[in-house]
Amino acid sequence: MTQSTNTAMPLLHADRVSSIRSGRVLFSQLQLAVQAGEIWQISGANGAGKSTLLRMLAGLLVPNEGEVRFNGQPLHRVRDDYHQQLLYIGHKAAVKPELSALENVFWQRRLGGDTTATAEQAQDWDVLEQLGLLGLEEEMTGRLSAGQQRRVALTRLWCSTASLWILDEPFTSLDVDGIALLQQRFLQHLSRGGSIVMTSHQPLTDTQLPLQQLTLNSARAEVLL
Amino acid sequence: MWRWLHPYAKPEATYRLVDKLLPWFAALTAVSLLVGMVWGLAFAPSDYQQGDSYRIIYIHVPSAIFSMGAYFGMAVMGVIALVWQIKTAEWSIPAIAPVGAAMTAIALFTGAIWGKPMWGTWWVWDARLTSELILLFLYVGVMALYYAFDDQRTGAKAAAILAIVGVVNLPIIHYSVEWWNTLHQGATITKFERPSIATSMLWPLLISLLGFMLLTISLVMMRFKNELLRHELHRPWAQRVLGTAEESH
Amino acid sequence: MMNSWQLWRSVLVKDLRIAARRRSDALNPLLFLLMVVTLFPLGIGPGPDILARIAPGIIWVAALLATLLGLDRLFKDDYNDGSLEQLCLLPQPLAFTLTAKVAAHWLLSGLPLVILSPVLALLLNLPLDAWWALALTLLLGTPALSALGAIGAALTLQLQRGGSLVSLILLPLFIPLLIFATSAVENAGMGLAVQGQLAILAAISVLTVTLAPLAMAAAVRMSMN
Amino acid sequence: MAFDSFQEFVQMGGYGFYVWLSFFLTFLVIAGVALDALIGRRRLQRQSRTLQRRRQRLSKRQQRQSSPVEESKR
Repeated sequence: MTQSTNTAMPLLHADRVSSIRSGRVLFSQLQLAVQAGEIWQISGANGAGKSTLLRMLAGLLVPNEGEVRFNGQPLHRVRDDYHQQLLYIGHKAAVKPELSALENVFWQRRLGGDTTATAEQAQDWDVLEQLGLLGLEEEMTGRLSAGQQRRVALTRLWCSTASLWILDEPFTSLDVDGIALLQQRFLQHLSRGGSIVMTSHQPLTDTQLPLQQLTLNSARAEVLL
Repeated sequence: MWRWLHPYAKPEATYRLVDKLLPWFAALTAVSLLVGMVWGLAFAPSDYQQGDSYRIIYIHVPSAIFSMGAYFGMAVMGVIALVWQIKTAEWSIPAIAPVGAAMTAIALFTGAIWGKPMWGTWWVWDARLTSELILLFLYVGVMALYYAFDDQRTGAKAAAILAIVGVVNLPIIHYSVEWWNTLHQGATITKFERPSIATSMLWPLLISLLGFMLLTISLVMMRFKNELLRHELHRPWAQRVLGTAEESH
Repeated sequence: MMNSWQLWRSVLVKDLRIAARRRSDALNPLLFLLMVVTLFPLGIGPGPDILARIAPGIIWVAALLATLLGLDRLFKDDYNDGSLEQLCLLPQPLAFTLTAKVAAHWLLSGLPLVILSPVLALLLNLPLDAWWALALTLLLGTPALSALGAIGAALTLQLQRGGSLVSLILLPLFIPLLIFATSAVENAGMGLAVQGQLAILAAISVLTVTLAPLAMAAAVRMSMN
Repeated sequence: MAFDSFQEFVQMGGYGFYVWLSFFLTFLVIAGVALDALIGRRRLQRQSRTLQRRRQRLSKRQQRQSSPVEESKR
């Protein structure tokens, strides 16, 4: 269950973290050290605690034991710095069904910390085009298909300047083209020294990705209550 | 096997402390309540205006004071829980709330029973009774919020936040109700606040106050012990305390 | 980096835009208020004297209930679609960002009440001297209603059916507002001074609007569990 | 002593019903809260036993899984 003892200080380090959810130990004493330029895939059965681990890494959840460190500092002490460097896309992708695709992209860019943002920008069109959403930009997002909505959410990966991506099931409801596109984007991000932590039920098809694996083993989970 | 769960956790120490103190508090409660009640009921002189009905004061006033006191204590625990992230403080909130609510209920119905011979009706919109009623609503809110959550830790945290919000509002509510009361009833005699009270009546009242304070603390301790065990049920110490630990493990 | 104020504005604009596309959500509490106010003359009888006497109480109680109705949409949608967790992950202070949502809620529920108040006054035969006082109390009091309501909404985010619980925990907190507001309207109807009550209402609103965001932020972070 | 006889003490100058009713109800409420705490402890004991049994079942299963050789012998 423990991996990677690199000598350099890791970018993100989950140090002996444990999670106890509704009376069950999901994982305990877990070690994960993410270096710059690495991509980690967290795998495990349903309910093994993958999403919980990602939320802990993002700082949304406080570990029951242990601590998460960013550049060697506990998260709660460097919260603002960390959140500037972090892009987290959860299960729920923060796409507003009442807004159009373009408005959503604008809103996502705002969440990404873009100041220059005015309502319509050339780069938004580029991103929409790359993701195959051109022609749908004025449509209410709620009326798009699940895969298209996912693509709208993923536009953040093209707008953000964050160096660490934490993605919970980014491939959900994407088609083959979409998955390939996303993996290309991962490669770009990694080549620029960015890091990715993600969960996925599908194996990643792109063999170029220097994927590292962490498997959450629920068989060892203790029942508490 | 349990190595990742703290070998000697703080809640256990807290439990031991409370367990050790509780018998003393219980004994002191019994003594002071007995003295206060017997003195108040049998030895204190009769009131020249209200006769012997005023003897309800020996439970009404202490319970009213400590219904507020318990709420205040609950909010202090809420601040400790949220600011310093101390979980035992968090767990004390569901222990305090029902006891405080019970004190509030006592203050309410003793007030109503007292009102019947004095005013001829069970309920008057008197300032203190109204405040107590609202306080009861606040307690009910805290308890309902706590029990609405499946996850008790989240529930306790929510209750802590609400208790703090409530305690900030409590003085405002109290003041506004008092102001509302004078506005609508004019300067009538307030039956609970006497300008002065004879020393022979005051002493038993003070002892009753002490007794109710100790009673509140003892009841909270009893419930707090349960809360500690409930949250730590999976730890060996809790199983030992409950006598359900197994030998081989 | 984007400053807090820019984020505040974009949250407000986004919320107002979404509300504009779901008009019935914002309108329903107001229609509810209007109907409750209509029910009283039907239940008590249309005698103008008695109506004028109880009008301030009726209007304010109805306003409290209408506020409770509208609280559901304050954070729940954002919580369900993941937008709220994104706000938690921003470097900008959450408590401040959340006030933008409260402001949007007030613009959609409190302000229409103020505008509607002459109609309500007319329906209940409130003397002309009193209706401006009614409008002022609503203007000064409803920000506090929105801010307190937001605490209740944030505390019950995780609960599936939080509606009745929200009323239970909020109504006692609304009592001071009710007392001072109705007394101001009554005094105005009798030609007495109302500055005192209005000052207290304003003070309560200022206090609530400044302190409540802290409780809201704590409650929202707690709900991320 | 404010009363001359026990009879008078019970009557409380005509207010006996009110005084004793409030004392009785107070006692009832306090006893209820205390009793609830005691019952709560019983319930915790029961829960703890259930928990122990579940853990035993689980550890047995894990032992069986980890030592298939023994399994086949039996």
